[in-house]
Amino acid sequence: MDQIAPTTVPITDAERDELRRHGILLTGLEELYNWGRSRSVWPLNFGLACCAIEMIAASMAKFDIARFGSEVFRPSPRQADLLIVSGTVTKKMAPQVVRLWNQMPEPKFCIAMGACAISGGPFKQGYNVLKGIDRFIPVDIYIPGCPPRPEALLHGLVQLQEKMRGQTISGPDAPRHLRADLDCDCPIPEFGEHDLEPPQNDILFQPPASPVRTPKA
Amino acid sequence: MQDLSPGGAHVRAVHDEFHGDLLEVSMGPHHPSTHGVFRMVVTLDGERIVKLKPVFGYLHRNHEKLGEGTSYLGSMPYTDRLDYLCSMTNNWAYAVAVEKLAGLTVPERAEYVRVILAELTRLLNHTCLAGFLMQDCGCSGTPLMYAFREREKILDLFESLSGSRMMCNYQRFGGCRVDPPADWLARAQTLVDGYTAFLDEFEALLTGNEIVMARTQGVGCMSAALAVSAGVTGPALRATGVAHDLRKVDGYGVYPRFNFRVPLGAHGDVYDRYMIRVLEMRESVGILQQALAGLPGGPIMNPAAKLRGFRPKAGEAYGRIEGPKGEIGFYLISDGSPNPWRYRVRPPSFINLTILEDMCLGHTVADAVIILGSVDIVLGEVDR
Amino acid sequence: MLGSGILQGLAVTAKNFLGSYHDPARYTTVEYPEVKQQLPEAFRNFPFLVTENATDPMGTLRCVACQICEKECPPQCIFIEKSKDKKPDANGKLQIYPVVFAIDTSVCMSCQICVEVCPFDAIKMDQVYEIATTDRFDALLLNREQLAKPNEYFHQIHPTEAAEVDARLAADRKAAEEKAKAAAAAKAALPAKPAPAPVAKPAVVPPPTAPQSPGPAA
Amino acid sequence: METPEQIRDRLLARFPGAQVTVVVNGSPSAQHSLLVDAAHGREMAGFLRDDPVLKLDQCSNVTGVDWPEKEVVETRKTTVPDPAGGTPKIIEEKSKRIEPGCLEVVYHLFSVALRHGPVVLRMRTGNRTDAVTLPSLTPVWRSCEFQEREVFDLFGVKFDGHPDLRRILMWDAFKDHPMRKDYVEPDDYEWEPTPHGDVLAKAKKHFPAPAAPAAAPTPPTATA
Repeated sequence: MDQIAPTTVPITDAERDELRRHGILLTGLEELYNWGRSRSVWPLNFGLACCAIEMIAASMAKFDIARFGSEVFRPSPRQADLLIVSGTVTKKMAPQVVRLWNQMPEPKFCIAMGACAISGGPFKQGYNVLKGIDRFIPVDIYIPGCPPRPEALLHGLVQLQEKMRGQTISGPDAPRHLRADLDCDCPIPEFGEHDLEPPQNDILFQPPASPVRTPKA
Repeated sequence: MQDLSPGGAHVRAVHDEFHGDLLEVSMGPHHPSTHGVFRMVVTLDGERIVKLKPVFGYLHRNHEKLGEGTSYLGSMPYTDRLDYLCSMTNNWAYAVAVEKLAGLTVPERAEYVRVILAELTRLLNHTCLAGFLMQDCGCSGTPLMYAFREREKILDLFESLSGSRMMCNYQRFGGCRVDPPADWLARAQTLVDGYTAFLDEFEALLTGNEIVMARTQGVGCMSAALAVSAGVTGPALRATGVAHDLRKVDGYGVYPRFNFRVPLGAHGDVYDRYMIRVLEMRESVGILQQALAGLPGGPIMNPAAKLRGFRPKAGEAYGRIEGPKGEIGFYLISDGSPNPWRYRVRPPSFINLTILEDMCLGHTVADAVIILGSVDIVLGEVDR
Repeated sequence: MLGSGILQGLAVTAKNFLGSYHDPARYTTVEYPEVKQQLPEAFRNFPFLVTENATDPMGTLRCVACQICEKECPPQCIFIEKSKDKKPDANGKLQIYPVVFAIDTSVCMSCQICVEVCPFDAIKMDQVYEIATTDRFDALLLNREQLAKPNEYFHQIHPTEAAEVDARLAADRKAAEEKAKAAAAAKAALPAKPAPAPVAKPAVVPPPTAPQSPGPAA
Repeated sequence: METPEQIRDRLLARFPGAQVTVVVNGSPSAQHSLLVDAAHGREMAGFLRDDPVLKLDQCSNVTGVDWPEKEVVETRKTTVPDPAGGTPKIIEEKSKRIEPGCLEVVYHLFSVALRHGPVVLRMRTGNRTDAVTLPSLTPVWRSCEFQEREVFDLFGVKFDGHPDLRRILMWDAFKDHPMRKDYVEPDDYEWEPTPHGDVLAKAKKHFPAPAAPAAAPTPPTATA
């Protein structure tokens, strides 16, 4: 892997563009690899709540997610690259979402679409609502909104593509699936008597010190 | 008297027909054709269903408990998220319940605007449902694509009036939030004028299609007596031939002023449920034409209605309207405080699922998918 | 004839397919990042705070930290901390101001109730939607510096509403000035007293210090 | 349609020994309801369904309501005649008593055939802990099946005669009844930037002091 270590391209971008104009395309293996997979992200056909309707709308004629190479909504997690958590994750549903995530092969990505998937959103005070899917699985892109417009989902997808293009395929910043020292599976929570057990994955979910305010008079 | 209890004689007859090794299949909560996170535990004999147990709760987001904790106004945006395809009718049903509880009247113009928006919602919901149902039949893509093309047009109208595509939060107790301007009404008129042409085209695509007919006729029948006993409402009830449409029965709002018919089915199967919806859309177009033509001037809000500090006196009220999926009702108990003591939603999609097992028994597992699709559920409302 | 229904359906798809090449009603795709759909004026997505002066946004917030929106917000995603002191606002009047004004956009559902209940036209709905981020915690918690946007921006996104609000505020201000003038004139007749005390809502509440105020509030 | 009082009188005539009271609704909706005793609940429901004048063939809505115990302060005025023959004295006595709580199930009945309604039927349990059994009306109206399961799940009312009384919305291992007013939800308020009221109190438990911004080291799995 080290031989194809990227970044040392002894040619500037301007020169590359000049060559491209003459019909010569220069690229690195890493760049080609990232270009290929960022342009064919297959999402899981998985809708949870309101945001799922906007996700369907994004895949329909008006917004046409096919222009980004992501129209292939796969019903099976085994064939999907991207989990769009589109809606409220309840505590009853959370183990299933984690299981789906574990069933997806690497490299895989997760978009938390909408307020509910990010933090529980307007329903966060509910006893059966998980306060954010990032308590159990790692999330790459957060799209706030309730629900986000289909354009916002497309914008999030573009952000994800940019993130994928910036990834190296070796070294300490390499993605999970190219590293032997990481376990990609997330533990699945169990149904307890009052709550999920454990209520969150402490390795993944480490919020910064909450800016708890002073109580008011 | 016919035995209508669960597991009664009509169920046993089917159970006894089959003898073989039974296979239990769990469909959902992640299944591409369960319209969300719904789960059915199906027991199969070969490919025939001998038992079907629906499992709910995967989208139970505590709507009723949250409603007890927020003010009356604060629950209005939450009702948008119940049946997230039809936020306008949810808003209206909730407004009706609160208006009953507080004894508020609604100006005439607001009543007309509510009718216009509710009928647009009905068009939107039924069009999408037809698309989803065909998706379930295996007709992948095209009808849903056409349905969503029309949906976007209606959503553009909603967005330019209320500010949001899906979560309109538009109705208020005693009226509506924004007065629709003249150019909005002109755009709505253009859309309504063109909708019949779309329906003609949509029906040419689907209604006479032999494959659709073979797939849906005689599938998932329900009897009128069972449907009434099980509380089934909306198009699913009318497909069995029971003339029960709250727009006629209760005559709420200004519906008695409009001339429209209630389409009725004869068989109560999936095809009838699809046809009822198509015919209802045509009636809705007629209501919209009459409402847009007869829209009176005047205020849009009852000036007596308070936005903040709304405290109805102790008591209770049940208000219901005919939503696109059936009777959507809200039951509120007030103890005189700013928050309701009890806030209950009567969800049509949830109660229409009561006899899902009875409809599916004896059919193949592939039929269960379209039977579920034809009931027209939205999980946000089923589980709340 | 068996199959005629299928042929009819195929004719419809053919019509749509061919139509998509020349008929804009059948080709509805908006090629998003390059072409952006024009948002309707009413479109709302997340609140922002209106400031009168873009050069001094924190000094000219319309918000007076009355905390009504915080109380009415259904998902409770607004947090306000009142100031202990008073600072002059855009009109030079001494006002309480928010020391902390935070909105958690990871919770906000853009329901617009904060806008409806605000008596000072201080909080309005924004139209941004391209806000996808990789950080959930700090990036989605907007503080008052991020929330403050000038009135010109409000005019840009909601021109009709902004014009109405400006006219209303101008009328209020004029009425307040007239009243203050009248009160000052009345006081000038009496033994000397300093300038009129600032009042929160002069247009509605007649200042109690001037009972002999000649004209009613406009 | 008959008034609730008329229905009550007919029910009492038909079922001697039953208890039926009209609960007056103070709101402008004036939907008064009938409180029936649990022992005769199901027979009366069957009567309401089959009666040719009422024909309440559809039970539209089943609601559970929790009425916790509450302290009631009663003021009793007694008039004591003055022995001297003057004006009688009025003595006020204040007594506190605990009004027992109960769980209530409300049924909204309509007639599809005769197009009238609602008739509101209520049943109350003895208390909120052990005497929580009520007769199930699923044998009368099929629509009660899932809705009574929901009331069982969220309120803990046990329905006698229900064919399949299991939890419906929460998972089976769940122990609480979350729609009760005294339900305590699990505490998972780690990140609360805009807390109020109870949430503030809970968030403070996770961060007792205005915690120093100790930058949590991000694990490699979190940032792929």
